[in-house]
Amino acid sequence: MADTAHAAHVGAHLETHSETSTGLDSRKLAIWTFIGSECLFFASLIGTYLVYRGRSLVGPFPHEEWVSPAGVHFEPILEIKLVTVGTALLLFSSLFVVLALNGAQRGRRGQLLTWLGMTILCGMFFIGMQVYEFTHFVHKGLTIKTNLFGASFFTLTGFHGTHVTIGVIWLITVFILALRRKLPPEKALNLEIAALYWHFVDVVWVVIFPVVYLMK
Amino acid sequence: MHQRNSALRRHLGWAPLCALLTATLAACTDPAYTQNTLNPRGDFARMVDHVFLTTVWWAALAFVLVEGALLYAVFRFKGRPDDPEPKQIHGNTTVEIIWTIIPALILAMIAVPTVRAIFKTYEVPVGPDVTEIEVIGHQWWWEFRYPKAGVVTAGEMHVPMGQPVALRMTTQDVLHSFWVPQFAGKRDVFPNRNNVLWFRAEVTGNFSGQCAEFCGIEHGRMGYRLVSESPADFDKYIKGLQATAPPGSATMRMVSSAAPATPVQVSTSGATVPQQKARGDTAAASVQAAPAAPAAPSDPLVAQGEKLFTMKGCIGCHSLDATKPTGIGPNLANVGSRTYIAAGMLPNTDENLARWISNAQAVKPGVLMPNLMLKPDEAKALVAYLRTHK
Amino acid sequence: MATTVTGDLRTQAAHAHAEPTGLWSWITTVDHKRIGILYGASAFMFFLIGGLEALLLRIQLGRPDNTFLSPDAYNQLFTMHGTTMIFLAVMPLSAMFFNFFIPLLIGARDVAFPRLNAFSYWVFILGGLFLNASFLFHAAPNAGWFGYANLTSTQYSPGLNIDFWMIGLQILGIASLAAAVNFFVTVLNLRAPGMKLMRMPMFVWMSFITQALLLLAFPVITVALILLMFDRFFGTHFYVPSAGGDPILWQHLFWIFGHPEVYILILPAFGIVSEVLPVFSRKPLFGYAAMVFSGAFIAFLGFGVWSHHMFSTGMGPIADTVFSLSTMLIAIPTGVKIFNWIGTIWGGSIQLKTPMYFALGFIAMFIMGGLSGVMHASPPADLQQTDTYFIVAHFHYVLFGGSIFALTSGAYYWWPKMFGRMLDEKIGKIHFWLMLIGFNLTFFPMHFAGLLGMPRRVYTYSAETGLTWLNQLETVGALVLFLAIAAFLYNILKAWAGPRNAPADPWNGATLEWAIPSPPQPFNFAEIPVVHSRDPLWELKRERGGPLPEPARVSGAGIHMPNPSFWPALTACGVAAMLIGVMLLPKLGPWGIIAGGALLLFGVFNWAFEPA
Amino acid sequence: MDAQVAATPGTTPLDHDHDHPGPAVYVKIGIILFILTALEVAVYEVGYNHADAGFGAVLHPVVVPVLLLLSACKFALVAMFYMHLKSDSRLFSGVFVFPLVIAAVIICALVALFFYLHSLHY
Ligand code: HEA
Ligand code: HEA
Ligand code: HEC
Ligand code: CUA
Ligand SMILES: [Cu+2]
Repeated sequence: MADTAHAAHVGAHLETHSETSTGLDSRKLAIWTFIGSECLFFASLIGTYLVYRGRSLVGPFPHEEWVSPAGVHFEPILEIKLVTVGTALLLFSSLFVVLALNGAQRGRRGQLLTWLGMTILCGMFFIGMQVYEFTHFVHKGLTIKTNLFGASFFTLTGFHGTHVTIGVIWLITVFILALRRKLPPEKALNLEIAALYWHFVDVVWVVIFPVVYLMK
Repeated sequence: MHQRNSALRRHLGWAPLCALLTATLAACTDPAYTQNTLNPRGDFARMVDHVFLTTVWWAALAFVLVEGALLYAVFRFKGRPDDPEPKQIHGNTTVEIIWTIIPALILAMIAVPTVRAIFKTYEVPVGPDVTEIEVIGHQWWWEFRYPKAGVVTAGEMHVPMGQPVALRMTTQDVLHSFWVPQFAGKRDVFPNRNNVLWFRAEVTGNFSGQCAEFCGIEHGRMGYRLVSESPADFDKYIKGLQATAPPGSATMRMVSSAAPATPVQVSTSGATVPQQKARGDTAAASVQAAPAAPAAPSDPLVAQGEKLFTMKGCIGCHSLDATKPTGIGPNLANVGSRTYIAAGMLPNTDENLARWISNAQAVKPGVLMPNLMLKPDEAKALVAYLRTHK
Repeated sequence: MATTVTGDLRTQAAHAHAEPTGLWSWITTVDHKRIGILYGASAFMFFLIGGLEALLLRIQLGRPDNTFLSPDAYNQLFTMHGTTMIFLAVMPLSAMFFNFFIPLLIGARDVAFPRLNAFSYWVFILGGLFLNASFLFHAAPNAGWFGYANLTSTQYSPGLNIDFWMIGLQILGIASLAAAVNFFVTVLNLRAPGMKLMRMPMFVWMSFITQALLLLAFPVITVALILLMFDRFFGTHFYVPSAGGDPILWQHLFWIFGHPEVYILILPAFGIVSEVLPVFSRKPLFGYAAMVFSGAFIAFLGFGVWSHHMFSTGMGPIADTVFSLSTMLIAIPTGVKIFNWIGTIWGGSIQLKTPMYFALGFIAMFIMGGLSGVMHASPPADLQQTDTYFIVAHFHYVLFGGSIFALTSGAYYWWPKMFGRMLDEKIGKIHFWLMLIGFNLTFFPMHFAGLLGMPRRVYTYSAETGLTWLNQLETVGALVLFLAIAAFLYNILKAWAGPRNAPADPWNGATLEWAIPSPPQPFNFAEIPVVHSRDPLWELKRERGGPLPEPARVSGAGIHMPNPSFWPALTACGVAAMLIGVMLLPKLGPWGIIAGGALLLFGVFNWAFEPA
Repeated sequence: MDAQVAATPGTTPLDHDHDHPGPAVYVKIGIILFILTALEVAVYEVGYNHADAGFGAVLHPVVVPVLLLLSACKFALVAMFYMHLKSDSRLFSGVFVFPLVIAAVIICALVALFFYLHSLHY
């Protein structure tokens, strides 16, 4: 009756990694499901941004100069250089977290902590970049209320930034676990799930960067 | 015929089937239904009706066959608990393919006339014989402008029978939907663009229509009247409106060239909607021979009304000059001769008019015309005055 | 072998498992069956509220120029009626069946994430109560259930009404998404051994597809609502035309959500009747694979038809054509379903019990709703129909004649399993006939009212329109519906007062839930069954050559079930508080949001580090 | 036979043992990603700012498709290697790619619908 005992076991540990019908861990499947759902969230925001591209009645504009009716001159507002750095940081953080995961799975604590720390730093830099960018825009006269570009830009990148922030908080939690030696290889999944979310936040930026910053 | 229906109603009104019969019988011809879409009186509505009936017949066929099969199966295969187990069938590929294909064929029968009609609905007639009307939705009444003639009116849209009418529609505030039940269908109106609808009326008469997109508290009372009349009467009507301009018709000219531009100001920030190209400048020339505006009032009641119209602030929202587009309220240039007032709600009797202007809020709660607290004699004077504006 | 495994279920004698009771046990429960009951009870309450709102609407429309309701009251009531019925009645009633029966039907002990499940429920109920709390402020939402911009802008709707709606729907969206992730994973991962995907009961399949729809559709309305929220609270101009915004964007986003939403409402119903019909025809479901694929195809197509709600906006002939044709296409897979149901009862031995009545009523009524849907799908014709009672007739035929009939069928079918009590057959049949007659009397004349010129969402009409008698028929019908629902209530109360003596398998069922006692024990299956076919219980009974013995209640000692937890409910409060904090920004400043966020984080961390 | 079936939990397990690529591959992918990003910015610079002559003139009309292509490549690389979709169960790919396709179609449809709408003038 080995199989019956085994079957009873299936129901017993519902939230832990155990034999499931697909053989896949439920939590991992859940985060993928959630990521799938998030695709539609960002699609709606990106769709809104694209639909309103070039339809602002007043400036400042992303890529064009603008002279206001009062005669004030506005430069194109986007700062490609700054954002390129942020983009690169976010991409590297994806590499770092996958290295950290590799460390976690092989029980190499040093590798895990180093790269996870690097990931968190990159994430924080990215957030810092965005905070700087946002305040800079406000000083240059673009707020969320100014025009459609402002509204759709701040909403899209702002929600992405919120996701990055949540990701950073999550990774910090995992980092603390790892520091306290609570992330042994058999629990590497805890990091893997956070990492999947992190990569997703990264690929969303991979889309946002050209769509918002590079297309005139 | 009508009587027989009501008898039927009394006896069997509860049964859905009889409702069906009575309604279909009554619907086709019964003038009792003032917004009857099954009784088209214009070419657009006729085309739409034709497509609709096509779908109805195919749907009816599907309905009878499928519901019939269902009922048959229920009665034919009714069992008892102790019956032997019926034959266990899991499926049948041939049958399944057949009942995938047949609906597809039926849909094709519906789709072809549909697509043909879709393209027609967007073919707005153009040409010198086309009467262009600009329809502007307001919370909760309709404004109509005749750009070629340079006049504006409200609540009642006159069209010449037999001639193509092209409606160019927008809104001053929120979305509405302009519905012409017996002549065309509906089109929603948007603040930031124009929408179109067209038709050719086949009969004369006074018809009703109303707003069909929820637009706030008084959406239910946002009606209007459509008056279809002979081209000669229509001409007279337009001339009459033009004549409401004060003598020295500079204003008229101004409006007729400005009107096409439809200066639809969006109330929030004053940004303008894209302006249309000027149209119908030539028509302005024909406006010369307008009769004089109403003579100075001889009746003292009317004179008092005239004073009150300014004193009570009516003038702030309403204009009595059909060549001047007005602000918040409907243009009242020909209010005296309209068949209905208050967006198609009240027949235009003296009592109703008095009731309305004394306290519009009591008649149509939430309406954007304030309660002006008129005393009965003031109301009477105003009514008398408004009656002179035909 | 299989016999032994499942046989073991029924022979292990032992002391009854002590089930916790009391309010606290309901707040902290993570048992999918109890959460299901919570969903059901709440949703039914909301259904009664929504029905009462409808009755008020009907009374107002019972006479021309009636002043029973003020225009504003009418607008609030129809908005809340639609919103309540869709988001607070039909969706959570389906959720009740997901919760209670998906694990039972796939042979699992619980859902994949029991605490997340509790969280979903608590978010849902808070959202529902919040929406209805608007009545206390005389500020119930009043712009219709699809709240078209720019009427919802601060300029044209300055009050709290739209705020309640906007925030309430966002709260409800979170509940739906959390539940959808949970059930999606549950169906994929917790199936009993041998329960291959193509052996799953049809209800599980349709529910699974519904979860996919929820996952893909809800983010879109969330974004639409966020943009609206920014417009109203932070001065953006997404839907404000004077600054270049376009109100039509709202319509697109709303209906990209909205059309899949109507399939979210109907697919579980399809699933339910696909369970009921075979059992009461004593014949397996006809064309199982075709049923699965047509369900999936309907859902997939459902994402490509949204603009059929916008034909009158003048999208241009090409867009009209595309959306018209894609919409018509959906009739094909839906037709396949209808025909397969008829194929199921064809040649069967039909047992006319109450659940079967409602299932058959469902087919008959849904066909009518579907056919009027096809009539709307023709844009020229729809230019007359749209925003009239013809549409109101269509969607009540699919929503009430479809979803509600099927959900009622499911309620009668599964009631014994849920509560261990049988509902009365005789009252059930009275309920059915009252409902069928009342339903048709209410909604059939609406087709004619619409075609004869009755626009929807009007608080009154004048006698001149000639529509009085049709409206009166409809109002009488609504009163008959009231009696029908009252009969159902009476049936429930009667069963409640009666003995708890329902057998485990009252209908000669085909699926796993009928193998265990009614009501099931907290762990569902003492031993996880092994499945060899689509109708495992029928197979078992056939092998045995007769009905199975009544399964005994067992101790369940040694079966580890997740512990009750308070954190999901607390986290839910945090979520709700945070969003309500947004609404209170002008009053409290950011403090409401911060407090809610803190509560949320507190809840989440305690939840995450609490041993399961 | 029956025992055999019972021994396999549920349907066939879809998950192979984690044969994820190692750090060397990750770093290589990282370098490619970096290069692609640099290319993106270069396309932007050359295609827009030096559009009057030479390669810029060639590039100018196709900047948008090229950018989209580069971005899609980056997206695919991250998803396949860093998110392990290439080596993990195909179920994960399905759960991700299906929504992604719907998302892309919806974005395209919205853009097309608005473009079409603005092209109608009445
Ligand atoms: C349960 C919910 C549900 C379901 C299942 C449906 C199903 C369908 N709906 Fe409906 N619909 C709504 C709920 C639903 N709808 C709601 C709530 C609204 C209004 C929203 C609002 O404005 O408030 C609405 C509005 C609505 C409109 C917009 C009308 C307007 O506002 O102008 C349209 C237009 O195309 C439409 C079409 C369809 C079609 C084609 C189907 C198809 O899926 C139907 C397919 C079924 C059949 C066709 C019957 C069975 C098939 C056969 C027997 C085969 C043979 C048949 C043929 C060959 C035709 N619906
Ligand atoms: C599943 C969805 C659903 C259901 C079940 C119903 C059920 C009913 N609806 Fe529906 N309805 C909608 C969804 C639904 N509706 C939607 C989406 C709209 C569009 C809203 C909008 O335009 O924004 C709408 C709009 C709508 C209108 C149009 C309003 C308008 O446009 O002006 C009308 C009018 O008659 C109406 C009537 C009814 C009636 C009479 C019922 C009846 O079937 C109700 C039957 C129920 C009862 C009668 C309850 C009985 C109660 C008791 C027995 C309880 C007593 C208990 C206590 C006191 C606690 N509804
Ligand atoms: C604040 C603006 C305002 C003022 C002041 C005002 N009205 Fe009005 N009036 C309106 C609006 C708006 C309507 C359209 C109401 C509706 O049907 O929704 C209207 C409608 C009317 C109508 C009906 C027109 C028709 O054909 O439907 C009449 C007549 C009328 N007003 C007369 C008056 C008189 C007389 C006064 C002064 C005593 C007055 N109004 C003052 C705003 C105003
Ligand atoms: Cu205007 Cu409804
Ligand atoms: Cu739809």
